[in-house]
Amino acid sequence: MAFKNYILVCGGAGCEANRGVDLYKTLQKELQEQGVENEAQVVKTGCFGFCEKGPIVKMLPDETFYVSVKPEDAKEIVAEHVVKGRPVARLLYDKTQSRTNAKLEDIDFYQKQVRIVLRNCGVIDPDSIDEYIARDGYDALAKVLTEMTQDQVIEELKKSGLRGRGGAGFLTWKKWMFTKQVASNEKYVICNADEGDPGAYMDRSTIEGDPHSILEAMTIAGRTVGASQGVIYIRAEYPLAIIRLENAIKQAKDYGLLGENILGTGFNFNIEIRLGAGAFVCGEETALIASTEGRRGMPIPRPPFPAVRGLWQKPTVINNVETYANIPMIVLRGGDWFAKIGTETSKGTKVFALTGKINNSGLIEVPMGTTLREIIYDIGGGIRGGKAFKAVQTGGPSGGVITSEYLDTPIDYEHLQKLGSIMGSGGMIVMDEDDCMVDVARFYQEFCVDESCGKCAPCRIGTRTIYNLLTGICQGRGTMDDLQKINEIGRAMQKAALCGLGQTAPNPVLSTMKYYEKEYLAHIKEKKCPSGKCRDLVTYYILPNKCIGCTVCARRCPVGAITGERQKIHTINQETCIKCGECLKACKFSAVFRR
Amino acid sequence: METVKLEINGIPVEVDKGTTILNAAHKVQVKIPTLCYHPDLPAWAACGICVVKVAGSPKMIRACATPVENGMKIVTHDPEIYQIRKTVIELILSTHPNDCLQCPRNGNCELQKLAGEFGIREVEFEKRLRNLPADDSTKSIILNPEKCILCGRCAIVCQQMQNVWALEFLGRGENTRIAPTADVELNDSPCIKCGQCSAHCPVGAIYEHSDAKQVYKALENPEMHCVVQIAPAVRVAIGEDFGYEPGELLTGKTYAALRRLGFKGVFDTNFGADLTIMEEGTEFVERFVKGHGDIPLITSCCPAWTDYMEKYAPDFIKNFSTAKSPHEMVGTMSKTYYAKKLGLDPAKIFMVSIMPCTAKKYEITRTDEMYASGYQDVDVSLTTRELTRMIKSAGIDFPNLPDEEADSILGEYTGAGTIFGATGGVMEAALRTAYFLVSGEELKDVNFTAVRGLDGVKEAAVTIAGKEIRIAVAHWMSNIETVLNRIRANREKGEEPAYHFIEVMACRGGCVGGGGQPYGATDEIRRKRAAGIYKDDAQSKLRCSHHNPHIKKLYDEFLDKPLSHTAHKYLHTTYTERKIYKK
Amino acid sequence: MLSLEIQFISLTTEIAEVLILNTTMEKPAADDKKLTPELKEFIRQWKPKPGNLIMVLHRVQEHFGYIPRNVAFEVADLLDVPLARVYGVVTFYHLFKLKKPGRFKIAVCMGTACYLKGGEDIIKELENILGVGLNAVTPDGEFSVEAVRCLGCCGLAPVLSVNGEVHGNVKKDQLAEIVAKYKGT
Amino acid sequence: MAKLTLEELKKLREEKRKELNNRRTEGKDVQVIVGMGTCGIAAGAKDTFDAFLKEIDQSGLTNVTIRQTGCMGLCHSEPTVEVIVPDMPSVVYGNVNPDVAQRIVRKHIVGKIMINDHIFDKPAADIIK
Repeated sequence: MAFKNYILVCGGAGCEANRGVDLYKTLQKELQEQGVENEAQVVKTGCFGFCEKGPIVKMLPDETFYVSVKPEDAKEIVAEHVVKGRPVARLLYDKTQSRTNAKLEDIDFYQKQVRIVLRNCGVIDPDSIDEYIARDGYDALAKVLTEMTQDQVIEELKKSGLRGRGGAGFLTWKKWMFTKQVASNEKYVICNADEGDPGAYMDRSTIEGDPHSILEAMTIAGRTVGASQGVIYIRAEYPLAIIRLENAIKQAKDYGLLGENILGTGFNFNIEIRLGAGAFVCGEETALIASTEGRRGMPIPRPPFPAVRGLWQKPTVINNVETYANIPMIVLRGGDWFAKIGTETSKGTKVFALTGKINNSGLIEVPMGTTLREIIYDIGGGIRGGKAFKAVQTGGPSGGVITSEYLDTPIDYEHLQKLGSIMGSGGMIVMDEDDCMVDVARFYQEFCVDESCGKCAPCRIGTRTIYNLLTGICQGRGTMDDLQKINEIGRAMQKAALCGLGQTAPNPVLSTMKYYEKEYLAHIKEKKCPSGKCRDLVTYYILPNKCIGCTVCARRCPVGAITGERQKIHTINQETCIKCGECLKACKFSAVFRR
Repeated sequence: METVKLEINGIPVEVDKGTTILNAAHKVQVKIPTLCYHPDLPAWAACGICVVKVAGSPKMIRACATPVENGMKIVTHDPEIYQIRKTVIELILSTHPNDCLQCPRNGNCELQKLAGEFGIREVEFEKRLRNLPADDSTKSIILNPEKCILCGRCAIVCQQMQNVWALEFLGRGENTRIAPTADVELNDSPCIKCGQCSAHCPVGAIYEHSDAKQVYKALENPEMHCVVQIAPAVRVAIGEDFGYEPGELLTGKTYAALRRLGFKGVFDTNFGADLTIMEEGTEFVERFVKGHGDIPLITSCCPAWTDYMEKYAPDFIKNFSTAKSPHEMVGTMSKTYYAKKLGLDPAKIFMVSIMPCTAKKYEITRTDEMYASGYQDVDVSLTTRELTRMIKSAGIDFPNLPDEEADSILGEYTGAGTIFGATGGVMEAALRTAYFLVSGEELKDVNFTAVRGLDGVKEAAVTIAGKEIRIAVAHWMSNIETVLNRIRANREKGEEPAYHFIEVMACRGGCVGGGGQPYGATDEIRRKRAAGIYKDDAQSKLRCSHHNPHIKKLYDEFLDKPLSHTAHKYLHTTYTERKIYKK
Repeated sequence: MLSLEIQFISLTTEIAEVLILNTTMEKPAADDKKLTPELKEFIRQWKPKPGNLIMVLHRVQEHFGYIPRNVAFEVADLLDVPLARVYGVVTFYHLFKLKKPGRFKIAVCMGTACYLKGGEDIIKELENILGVGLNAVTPDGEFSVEAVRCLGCCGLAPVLSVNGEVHGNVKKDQLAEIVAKYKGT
Repeated sequence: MAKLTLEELKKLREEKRKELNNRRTEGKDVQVIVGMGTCGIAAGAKDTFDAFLKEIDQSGLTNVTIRQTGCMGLCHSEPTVEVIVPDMPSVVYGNVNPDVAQRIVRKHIVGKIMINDHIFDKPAADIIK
């Protein structure tokens, strides 16, 4: 027999540290004492996020949400909620509005996530077109084909204020309108699924979880701009997504939702898949077109824009996966509905891949305007291992870092840009005190060295020159002059590189130089890496007064750099030491220290 | 044509719609620097030096690739733009050997010039060279990727302008390099040695394989009787390296310079051109009137074209004129007829041809027929560029030289011979003689203007003795495929060929725009050079090859008549199918 | 004959520098690989579709594990594409290989999350264990290690995959075990 | 499958919606939904899926449907599984290895008792209801 109530107690590290264990035990005790142990089960759960208000208790099935619950509150919860079925008002999250029954979806915290793009991800079987249809799938297409004119679709998009989710944030309705306006016997619709940012996988998950939403949106785009052929350009590294797409295309064709005479309306639209082959630059639309045409993915200058001259020289609409995933909802619920979500200039939601040194890494979708603090602490559950937050990196190799100072900045296109970062495709990487910002800049620069297509001189040579300068700094060879050079090259790249990749490649460096100047100076002037990441600048020592000669460090050292007899003070041979830090981790007496 | 009004540096300018900012700026005397842009080619937009500001945009845009728009306000030069351009140039220099003094482009390198203009005194960025070996396998052009700045011009020329696909970008990012197909040696690639890559390279990454050393050696050898000939296109371009306007006709000074260099016989390839017309024209009459052989007849003076045909279009081998190219004819005649007349041992004759061409270096050993005299008929072929350097290094004050005449025989030419240097010229010259050969009458007006000019494919129909002769003239290799395909389609359907006579030259504008000509050719320069050649023609007393008395004499004394047994022995060649990819 | 050795994803300074010096001139082993009838049929089907080259190369590489030189010539011929373009494309995209990789391809993720969580150490350790550097094949032909960008499992960082099988939350001391699991199978 | 007309699409939607909302068709009222994105599979979702199949088979349960779905967004606790049992609130379990799968079947589905430490909250308030 099922219980009447389930009391979920957050077992996340944050809540446990806050007497969560006591709370769990006390709740169990109270159930027994009040004789209702058969009415409710207490369950310890994984982190709910929202650690700032821990410990958290969630009551099921009514989804009442209590915050800052202390063991002393257990008695009242059981007496009131379990026995009498009345929520304990004082423990509810939002007391000011004096809700009598604060349910999950009423709570701002959970409003922080709004699922439009990911509406079906984790809900439906991605291999089943029927389940997609059951969740209003292809209803938007039916509406566009039978009830709306091309201009009306564009008008809805205009009202919605939807901007491209691939990075630059160009207004989607404009792209569509430009493409529609060009007279041509053939036009194309392209879906950019060449998600290449290291640390970003929103598009992969969207396609894997809800492939039909992309097909539907592309067909809508085809109808709107007057195209009959669509192409999905997807990374070959995403085999599962490709399989699911292939399956979805087949299902849609079988149902007559793709192909000739769709839904009997006389509209024809086909979609084919083209694979990338490991080139980040192919996310740039002109490079993507070159690659789709079977050529080297080297960008060409715009104008002409693809809307005028794109694939096979024909007008082409290119949007990325996330942008398309929004379209059916906008068509169904109207642009006005969509425009209510988000900020003044940035409408709707944004999907982020929240990763790095965060407790709850994962895929999240939040309304534009959500602050970084909410994302990191409320949804992400804070920094892993109780370490100190240092920075969050958005926009991948084209973006920048945001410091703790700006955690309360609402996330939208404009604010991020003002901070020297960008929205990008949605990678959000959290860094903690162990991460060296010079090293992080070097990592991104190295990515750009690898991924530069090599066509334009500023990017091809600039990325490598900056990378080598950063490496020098990380190895203790840096000079103040180097910073000047990096600045100079960075500026030249921003202005003179041909495509977005090159123009933004200096961003992670310039942004870290701006916000973490001290760290750079420490590397250059003091030859020290404050976070200890840059091995060449770190030395490990054994403190004679603390070492008891337990030999653990010597045994753990992979290169035999530590010598010393049992119960005698040990020493590290600096010549041999490879600075792996194993001794520091091994020593239980704080005798090893890093400088 | 719709026009667009805009402002460049505050100066109002009105240009045709579609004009790029770079070209619009030229109209108001503003020069925007660039390294990768070349007017022959679509803007590749690689170097990033031509960036300019447009009012209202935080970005800078590439002037080479951006068309103007109404109301644009453009700033082409300010301190910020200067600094950015300078940084980019320094970055490029940081990966460049900067060994200007030993570089074949010393003095006319676009990168060197830019570095000079920007006053670059030191490159503060770390030097990174790639240590890539040079490829001299063709002995015509040398590819030195070490110096390459990856502007892309050569690959675009090779692929788009010439449709040869010998060169391509390989690799990616900082490891990108220009390399022959599939990374073989250039000589094993489809390369036709036309040298257009070298003519378009802004730096010293692709240049002619120089044989000047051999020439010096021969000249200083007292045993050797050195003779020389100059191609038609050389005389209208050589002046560019001495401060003359393109197209200035400098035949007499060139002869004089060659004599001062030590050549004992100074001939003219134009004589060979007249001879070629006699053979080729007669060949045409044989095929067209008498039905002996395949129609259309296709000219074969251009060695890059014959190489292309042997690789890409071997189905046209039977259509090729078997007549050798003019400089080969002069070469053979110098070691046979001329040697005999002067009582010289042909083994001691050293024949140098001065050509606007890099493929000629390949042609001189192309087949056994290039040794028809029993010796290598042309010992060395130098480009115009190599000759200029020789003249300069010999201390010859070229502009102030007196005009001299070529030596007789093998030196006298008609207007028909000289126009070989421009696209359409061979056709025009051939028609002048063919008219006579077919109809027995002389032309009243020898000018066939329909085949002149820079259109890629020129077509015309000429009626001779009541018969219509359909002709086509194609130049810059990518244009030939349409012509060939038309004939192929006729063949398949069993139709009469669309053309009877086809002239092909591999380079844009013909030999005046050859791969061995002075650097910097543009269509404007090609037109001027061609104009010089047509001026030479117009000034000539004799304008048809068959009127050249020395040609007549040569036949009377040595060759008998066109297509005679002797003529075949010395003046004709054969073609064989070659694999496009040798390895 | 020159060879191409440009396809690398450099990850550490040292490796990158070594590779830059080695970017040219290595004779590839002669091989006599030929297109199979199935591959020819695949090419025949794709030939009418413009822009087919990359799709065909994917299929070829799926079959051989790399793009053998002779096969590249055949592909150019059958698709009527200049060989220069085939090589231009093959060398541009990191996924295409001109040399045969190991029987087991170990791909270490170097996406940001994996980098921050020690992806670099994983590569170094693998190099130690296998005795060969990045993008080289062990003498027995069993293993090759490459660094790749983001396998899309950032939640499991650091991540590596062996012939597509993903291992998440990898620790240095598990690597020998992982390698042993595949070796000789 | 026949090509759909507009009307047929509507009809199909109604049918499937009923089916999805009310899974009691054919007496199967318990649903186990396994997240099978790349991330989930990499973390062992396939093994988990198999473990459920095996355990359900061995337990002789006939009222359970096992389905796959895409990523639920909880990458830090893959594999994730949503369990829907009548009269119980539906919950998402994280870090479900074959062992936990077995426990879920025995305790949650059969015993109606939730399992400690493996419940996660799908971080979404699905506003599109």
